[in-house]
Amino acid sequence: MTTTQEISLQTEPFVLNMGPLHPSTHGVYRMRVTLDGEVVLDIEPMFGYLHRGIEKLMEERTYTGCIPLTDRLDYASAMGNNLAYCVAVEKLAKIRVPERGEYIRVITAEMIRIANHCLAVGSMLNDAGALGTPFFYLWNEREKLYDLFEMLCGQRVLHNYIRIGGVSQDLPDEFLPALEKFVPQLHKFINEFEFFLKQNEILIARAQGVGVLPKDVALNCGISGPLARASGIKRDLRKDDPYSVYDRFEFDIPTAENGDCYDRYRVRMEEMKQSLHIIDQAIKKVPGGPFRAKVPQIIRPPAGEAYGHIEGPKGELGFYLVSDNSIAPYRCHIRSTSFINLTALRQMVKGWKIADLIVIFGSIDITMGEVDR
Amino acid sequence: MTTALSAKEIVSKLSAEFPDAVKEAGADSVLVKSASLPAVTEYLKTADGLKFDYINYITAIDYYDYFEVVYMMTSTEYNRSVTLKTRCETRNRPTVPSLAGIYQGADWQEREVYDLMGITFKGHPNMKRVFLWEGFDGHPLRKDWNK
Amino acid sequence: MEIDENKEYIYDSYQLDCDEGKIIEQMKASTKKSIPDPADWIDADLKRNIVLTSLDWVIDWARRSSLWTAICYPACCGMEWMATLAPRFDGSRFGMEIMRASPRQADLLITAGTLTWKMAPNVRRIYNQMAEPKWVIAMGACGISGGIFRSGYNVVPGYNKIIPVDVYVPGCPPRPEALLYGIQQLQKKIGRAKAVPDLSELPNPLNELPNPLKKDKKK
Amino acid sequence: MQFKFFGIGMLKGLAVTILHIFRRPSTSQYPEQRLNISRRSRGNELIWDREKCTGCATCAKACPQGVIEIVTSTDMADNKYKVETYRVDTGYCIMCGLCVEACPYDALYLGYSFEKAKYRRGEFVQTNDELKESPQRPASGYFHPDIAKKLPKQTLLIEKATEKRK
Repeated sequence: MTTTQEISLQTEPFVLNMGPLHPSTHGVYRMRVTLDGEVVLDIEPMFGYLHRGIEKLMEERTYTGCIPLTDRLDYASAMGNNLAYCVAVEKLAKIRVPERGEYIRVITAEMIRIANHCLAVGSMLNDAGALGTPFFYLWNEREKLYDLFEMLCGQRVLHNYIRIGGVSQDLPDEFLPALEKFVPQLHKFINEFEFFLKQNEILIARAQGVGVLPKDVALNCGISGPLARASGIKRDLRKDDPYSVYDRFEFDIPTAENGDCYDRYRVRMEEMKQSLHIIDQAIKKVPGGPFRAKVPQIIRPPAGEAYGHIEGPKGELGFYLVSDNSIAPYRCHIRSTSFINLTALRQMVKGWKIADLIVIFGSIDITMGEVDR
Repeated sequence: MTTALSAKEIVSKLSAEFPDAVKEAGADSVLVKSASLPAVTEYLKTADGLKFDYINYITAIDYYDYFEVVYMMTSTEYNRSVTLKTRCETRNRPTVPSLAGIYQGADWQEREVYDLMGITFKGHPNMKRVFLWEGFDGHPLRKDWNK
Repeated sequence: MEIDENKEYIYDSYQLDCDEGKIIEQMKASTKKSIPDPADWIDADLKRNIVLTSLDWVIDWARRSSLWTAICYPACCGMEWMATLAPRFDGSRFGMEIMRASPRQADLLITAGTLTWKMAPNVRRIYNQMAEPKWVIAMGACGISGGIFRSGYNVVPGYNKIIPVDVYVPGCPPRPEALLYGIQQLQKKIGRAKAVPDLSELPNPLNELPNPLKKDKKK
Repeated sequence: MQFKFFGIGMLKGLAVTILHIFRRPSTSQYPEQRLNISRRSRGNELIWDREKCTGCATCAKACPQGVIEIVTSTDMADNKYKVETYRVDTGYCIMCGLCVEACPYDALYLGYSFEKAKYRRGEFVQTNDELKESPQRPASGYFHPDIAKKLPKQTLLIEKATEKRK
């Protein structure tokens, strides 16, 4: 028999609807959160608020005409998507890329990784409560990269630069000197930023030990990228399945053991350093010669299928292409990193407070354009 | 290096374990009967020397005559990958057994295939639309779908 | 605490999804024509009777110098919108650094990104909840016409199918400067407008459209 | 999670923030002070050269979404195509530059200017002579290195925060 006091203390789970336009969600993401007071019992993620049907649209366009569509997948790292798509088409049509093109691709892919991690870390800290300051510091670095991208291809965000068989235009004369000037600046900035946040009590309290993702769960869910590496899975396609010319560079794969939000932040900062290391090596080695293989605007790859994947900034980004020897892909499936990385969110947030839910969600680093496609 | 495991090797292992599961083996993929798919993946995931513990993607292709469902698994331990395929011949309510119990990563990807291609996964705990709304007419990635 | 599946307090998620689907289908059926640009119907009224006093000027100045924006950045253009607020292009120089999560406190809606049919009722709801006077800037090709996704099965071809748009900023995505230029154009327009416009007398095309969310208002 | 001296981390952070006062600002005061944008900038309009165009419609085929509408008639006297209408909806165009890349006669350019906000949707549709190059509509150097050389050098945040336009 329950006493009056017990009845008055009895609580019931209630359902809170978050999204689709929540300030802290990274895009139009919606979840139904079942709460007990402040504690998250369960979440039900809901997508589709940015489902634009890119896979269907690709079936109506030529292989080259699909490149602008891939830009808009993960708009925080457009260059990486271009690269993944072109790697898949080259695998399908068996096109070889000239040396100079490969080096330019490596440089741009590493630049976009830095740009993406700037946004990822910045918005995670923003979600953790540091409204503004660290985000703007990192955004300033991203702005410098935007300048360089604009010099390359004329657009700041959606680059549409990499083409099947190389890149669209050669490097401008002033690009490599500017990049050389940028590398030490970013080194200095990363050191300063780590000094800025390393011992910060608030960050440690908000992030350390929060949202732990165990290694076996991560593997079972198909998690990749910095999120998996923070959980101790040492898997990086740049080493495991080298595409482009990545086997010629020296770099480490930073990993961590705990798999909490703080580790994800640390892994991303380390990866930025490694990317700078790769850029350093690549600048010195850029060869002369053609930057693009002779590929016509409209190509007809032989019938067949190919899966090309790269280690994008967020993880394994792959394109599964089926060709029927016509000018447009018969079917194109996008193995989107963000969508699959989100699978683990439900396990990560159970038992945490609703404020931690936002930080954990921020630490996964997703882009809704890629989740919904 | 993530090389697709030569089909011969895997077929020899699979046919020893499941005599009538493998229909045909291409250069880089294995076509299995849909009924024996969960058993085959369970074996691939746990057997020594294979350990395909990471699922890359699940997708489906509409070939008009049949739907082909494609799975790609990777063994992080041995660093190689395999592509499994299965077919369902009917256009009206095609069904494939679900892998959501074996790989958690398959959960949402199967829902996505159901949403866009209209293939039902039998045994999936929460088989409903993921991107489009309930009441959307048809499955847009089918080749015969029109606005 | 564990969730008791048999109890009533747990929602039926499938039923909720079906309800949402019905609203979307209703919206899709009711928005066939695009809403004419407000520039047309406000100009026509201004020509008829224009009375500008100094008080009007002060009110207009106050309005245009502190445009607070409602949060609505579904896609790519959101990156450039963030860049507009970031240090390099510092949106706070125009008194608009504040982004309001509540549409009740906002008077500018910058639609930065692709609008899908699933999202459309939510955007209409945000617009309806904003207090008068309110303005809309359609940012980017997707906001103007649906852009590269216009032929997609789930994409609304332009925000002007759902809400009236005051200023269109082309680009995919527009540079932050281009957006700031669009905001200045809007400020010019606000300066020209009557300070206390009686919008009910104007031929507001929104009043003629069936509103699928009107039910909610009554509650 | 143990701290020897609580508050040290936050003081360090504050020190970094205060040091930013003494740095050069990175803000560009946009309407008064303008950045030189990239020489290859893909501005928000398309520039079409009537003289060079032969009406082959390669641009219309290369466009991923079919923005370019081109109507031609055959000129029997000169034995070539004559372009009657060339229409672009710049509110629909995404400035990907694939048409410029595809044009075999260098008759297409992307614009260099970007301040193109309009009050009306209909003003974005541009036809024939509206698409010509003029001082208000300069061409950008995207895929035209000869034009790129003449344009002003891009302002970089790495080098200098802001620069005034001449």
